[in-house]
Amino acid sequence: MAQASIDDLDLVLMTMAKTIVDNADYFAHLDSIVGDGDFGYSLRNGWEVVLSDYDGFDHSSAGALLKKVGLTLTSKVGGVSGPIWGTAFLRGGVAAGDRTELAPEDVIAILRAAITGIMARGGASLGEKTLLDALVPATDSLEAAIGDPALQGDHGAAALQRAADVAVKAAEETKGMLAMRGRAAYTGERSIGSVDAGATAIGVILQAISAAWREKHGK
Amino acid sequence: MAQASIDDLDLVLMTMAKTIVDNADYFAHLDSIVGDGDFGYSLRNGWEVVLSDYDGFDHSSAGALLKKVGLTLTSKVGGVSGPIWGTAFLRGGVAAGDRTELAPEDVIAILRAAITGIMARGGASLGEKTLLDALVPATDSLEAAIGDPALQGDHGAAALQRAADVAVKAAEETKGMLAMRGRAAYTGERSIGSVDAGATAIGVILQAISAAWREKHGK
Amino acid sequence: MKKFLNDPKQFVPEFLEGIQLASDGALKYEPKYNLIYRADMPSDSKVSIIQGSGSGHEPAHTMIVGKGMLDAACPGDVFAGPPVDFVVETSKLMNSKMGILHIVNNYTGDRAAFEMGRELCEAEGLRIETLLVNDDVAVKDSTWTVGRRGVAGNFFVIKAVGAASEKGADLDELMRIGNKVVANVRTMGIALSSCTPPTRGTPLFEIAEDEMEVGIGIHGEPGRQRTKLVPATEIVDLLLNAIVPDLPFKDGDEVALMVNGLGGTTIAELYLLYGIAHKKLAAKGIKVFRSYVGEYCTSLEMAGAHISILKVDDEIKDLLLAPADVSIRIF
Amino acid sequence: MKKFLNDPKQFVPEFLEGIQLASDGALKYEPKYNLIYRADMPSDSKVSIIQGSGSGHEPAHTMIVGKGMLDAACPGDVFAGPPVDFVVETSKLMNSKMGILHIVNNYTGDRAAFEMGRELCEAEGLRIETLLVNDDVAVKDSTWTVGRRGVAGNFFVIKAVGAASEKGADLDELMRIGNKVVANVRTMGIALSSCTPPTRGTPLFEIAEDEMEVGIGIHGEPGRQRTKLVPATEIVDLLLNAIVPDLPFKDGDEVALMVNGLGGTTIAELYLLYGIAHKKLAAKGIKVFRSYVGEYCTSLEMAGAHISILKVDDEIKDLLLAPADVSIRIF
Ligand SMILES: Nc1ncnc2c1ncn2[C@@H]1O[C@H](COP(=O)(O)OP(=O)(O)O)[C@@H](O)[C@H]1O
Ligand SMILES: Nc1ncnc2c1ncn2[C@@H]1O[C@H](COP(=O)(O)OP(=O)(O)O)[C@@H](O)[C@H]1O
Ligand SMILES: [Mg+2]
Ligand SMILES: [Mg+2]
Ligand SMILES: [Mg+2]
Ligand SMILES: [Mg+2]
Repeated sequence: MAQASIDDLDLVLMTMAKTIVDNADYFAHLDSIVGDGDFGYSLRNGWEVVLSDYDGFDHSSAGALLKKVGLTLTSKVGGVSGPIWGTAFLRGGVAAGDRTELAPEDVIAILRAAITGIMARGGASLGEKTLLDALVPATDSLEAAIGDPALQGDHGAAALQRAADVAVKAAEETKGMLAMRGRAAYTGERSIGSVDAGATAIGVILQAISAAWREKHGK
Repeated sequence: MAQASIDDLDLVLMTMAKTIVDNADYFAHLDSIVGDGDFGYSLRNGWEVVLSDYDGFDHSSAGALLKKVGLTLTSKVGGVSGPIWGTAFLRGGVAAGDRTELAPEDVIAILRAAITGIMARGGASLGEKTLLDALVPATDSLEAAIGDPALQGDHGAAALQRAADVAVKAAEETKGMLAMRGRAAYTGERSIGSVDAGATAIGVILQAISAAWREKHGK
Repeated sequence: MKKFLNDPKQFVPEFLEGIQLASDGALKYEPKYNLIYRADMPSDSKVSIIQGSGSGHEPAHTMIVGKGMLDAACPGDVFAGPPVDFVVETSKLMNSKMGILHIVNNYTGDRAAFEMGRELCEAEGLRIETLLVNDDVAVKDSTWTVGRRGVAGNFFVIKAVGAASEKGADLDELMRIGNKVVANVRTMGIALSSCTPPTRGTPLFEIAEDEMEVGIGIHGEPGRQRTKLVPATEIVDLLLNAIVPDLPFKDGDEVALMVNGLGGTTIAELYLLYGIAHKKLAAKGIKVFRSYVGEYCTSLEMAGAHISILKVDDEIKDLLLAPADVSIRIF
Repeated sequence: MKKFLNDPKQFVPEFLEGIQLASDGALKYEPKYNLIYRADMPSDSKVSIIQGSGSGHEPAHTMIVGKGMLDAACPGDVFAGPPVDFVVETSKLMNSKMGILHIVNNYTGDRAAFEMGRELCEAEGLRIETLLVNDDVAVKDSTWTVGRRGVAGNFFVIKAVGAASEKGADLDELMRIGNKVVANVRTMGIALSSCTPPTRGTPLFEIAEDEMEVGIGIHGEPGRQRTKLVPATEIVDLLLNAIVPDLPFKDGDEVALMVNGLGGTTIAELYLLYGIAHKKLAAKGIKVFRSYVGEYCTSLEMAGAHISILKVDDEIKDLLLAPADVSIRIF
């Protein structure tokens, strides 16, 4: 894997924003099965603003950029997702600090900080059928790739693709889980049998980021 | 045509009652097309009571019997139909007086009194798409039969059948009429193209009476 | 049909009993005549104000029996005016030395029952006057002798005469006030869905996902026209364009503005319509004196709304602001 | 989707503007934070009472802002708690020397937004307490750390603390009263139909003609169980059998009894349910002190109802009977 610049971070964040806006109906639909059907729209409310205001954000460091995204999500996204995603980006931003280049280890540290923030904010652990169930295994996979000689030499494209595939598979596996957090938890046993909306969204977003990354950096 | 006894009147009234109760859904459905869909149920509310209490009614004369039916309908039937049908039977009862045998001319006089009562109560004239548009031509047909040699000799069965057929045909013709009375009138031009519920009910009832009459008196 | 019901035929009696039980003794219930009446009435120092009409329009009219509103309501079945007997027995039970006021919405059935009932009561010496409500501008053609229907404007008539009656107004005075309100109120409605009378069990009419019924009544009878569903702002235009020129309401007028829900429309949508109507009237120089947003006269669970506008003067304003106390309250 | 709407994304702002316009100056509206607040508030002689929550539950919570109830409401989109910003800005704008009370229904989203908001406000020196409402007995399993949802019982909490606050109660006193109401109120609901959030445009779930959803929340999220639709009397039994033993409500208790409509159910059906529930409670020796029948907390146009029971003592009775003045009124 390789260094990531602010330019790379722009690519990742813009890809995320577009993917979320484009999939708002789909994500909301997933949330309607055992939830209340607002997830995609809530996220879109924030990411639309990220998309339109992005050029004006402070680009002086990865931390500044991530924190600004976090603040935007916190102020525009309602429901569970506002505090969860907002906290994730704010904590990620703090971990990134004033770096303008991110080593692979920095990326992992940012993701771990985001995960810790989500857990603190929402009280969820792994296996409780939330987005953590895709985000954590994907992060684990990415971390493992750092030391894997087979996954070097393409500027991280292969490692990212593997992490995205892990996320999709893990999201699929939330089907068997009993929801313990969020609105889906109220349905008890009935939550078993459908995938978690947040976890699925993580898979979809990581696939889009991986494709964009390969487009830019892949050989 | 022939004399009608109290026994015959029982047959007519019981047939009416059963026909109305059995067709309540159908009549209500007809009223739902350009009306408010209660006609059959409103009538049923009254005729169910006629059916169950009939044996206890004063059977001493045709007038007493008809007036009691009129009072029952007046007290149990809501909507336009209560006052209209109640008035018809009350006025018919007054015309019948204390007779215990009705000559054909008496039957016509009773029907004419009922029609005048309906017109006074509801203000409707012929051609305004109400039950009058079936009841009046049927009464005309019955009156004409009194002097028609071809329709004698079967205790009035043929005359009654012809009147019932006239009613059915006349009810069918209300399709082309613009409703000028009752709720259907509010729909204006849209009332054209569907039959009037009240007129159709008159046709159905007269057919049932004719069949019952032939069963008893026909050769 | 998806309703909270036991036997559909017992729908009306069962909800009437609920009204009585919820009233904490303020109302009495006489099942024989579907009759809900004030426990403290009749009184010889107050005209008795009575409405019949069909059921299915709740809260009208059984849930607006109370101090400052109706003294009694004796509805028929769903969408059927009361049988004559109900009118007669209710009037006798509510008889007052000051007389009885029948408030009748202008439908042939209601009129006929109340005319017959009045005749029978007058023969027994009761003194009765009849106030006809006919506020629906959707019924345009004056050659139809049935005339306009009474719809949501009925609430204002009852509110005004109810308040005046509490202050001791006699029967003639109530007729004057009631007729003044009737002369100054205009209403028109739109339906987005049909409704299902319990006895019938199926919707009264079919309507496509992209259609609306313009000029709907309150009994599920079709309106004057079916058109494509348009945005809320256009719907308000359409209704105001029918209502405003009819009286006409003019620059400088003060009005009470009602957005009445037909049963299945959320109160949020009613407030959305209200906001649009309020601003459009303001642009015409018509000032809203008081707002009325919610369900006043419904067609079961039909989705839809009426806009109703009453031109007010100082007398009507006072009567609208006077206190009233009925079953439907939120506190 | 058949609704009175312009742009679905403008649904919330447009109905909020309608509430403001209908209030005749009593309420102000700040579009940036979906904020409806009392024009005469904040005041340093009264604790400011604030609720956020999602939209789509009208009249809760934006239409119960007013004297004796909420001082401000800042809802999020339909079925989404407000973004943290709304909470922060609303709290700052409504800041009072006597402090601020956040009344939060127990949903992860609402809690998280209000927790973050509170932290940010406290960092700026505001004094805030948080009252959690969690009355839904449909959420049974205590091992779920999310706990019970707040549903229709929220009304009683707001009514009680709103009344106490008008009488000058301080923040600690309001917390005591609010927690007492929360400890004594239990609710459970049934849905007969789904509902359609405007942005989504299609129903949240499918449900067959002969089915009902037992233990429904207020966001269209499914309940605990789907069963065959049964007669109203059996539905009341089912709800009371879940609610009554939970507190438990006992022979000799006095209660406030609410039948809350979810939006698409007629008020006649709600009174029908009320009558049945009233009689069943009476048979258990539980006396209804006061009835509450109508729409208090809805799920858009969903057909369905909650039964909510609050055990009252003299203090709560006084607070329930105290006057209040909010947008939703019929007069
Ligand atoms: N406590 C929690 N911690 C982390 N993620 C959660 C939590 N609760 C829910 N989620 C995630 O959020 C998604 C739902 O988000 P959203 O629809 O915005 O929430 P809600 O409508 O319940 O307020 C779920 O699919 C799940 O992945
Ligand atoms: N003014 C009238 N005179 C005579 N018959 C009438 C009149 N108005 C309506 N009808 C008849 O009554 C029928 C409808 O009866 P019903 O449904 O009970 O009335 P509504 O629901 O309008 O009160 C119509 O089909 C018509 O035949
Ligand atoms: Mg959700
Ligand atoms: Mg009819
Ligand atoms: Mg009718
Ligand atoms: Mg939500």
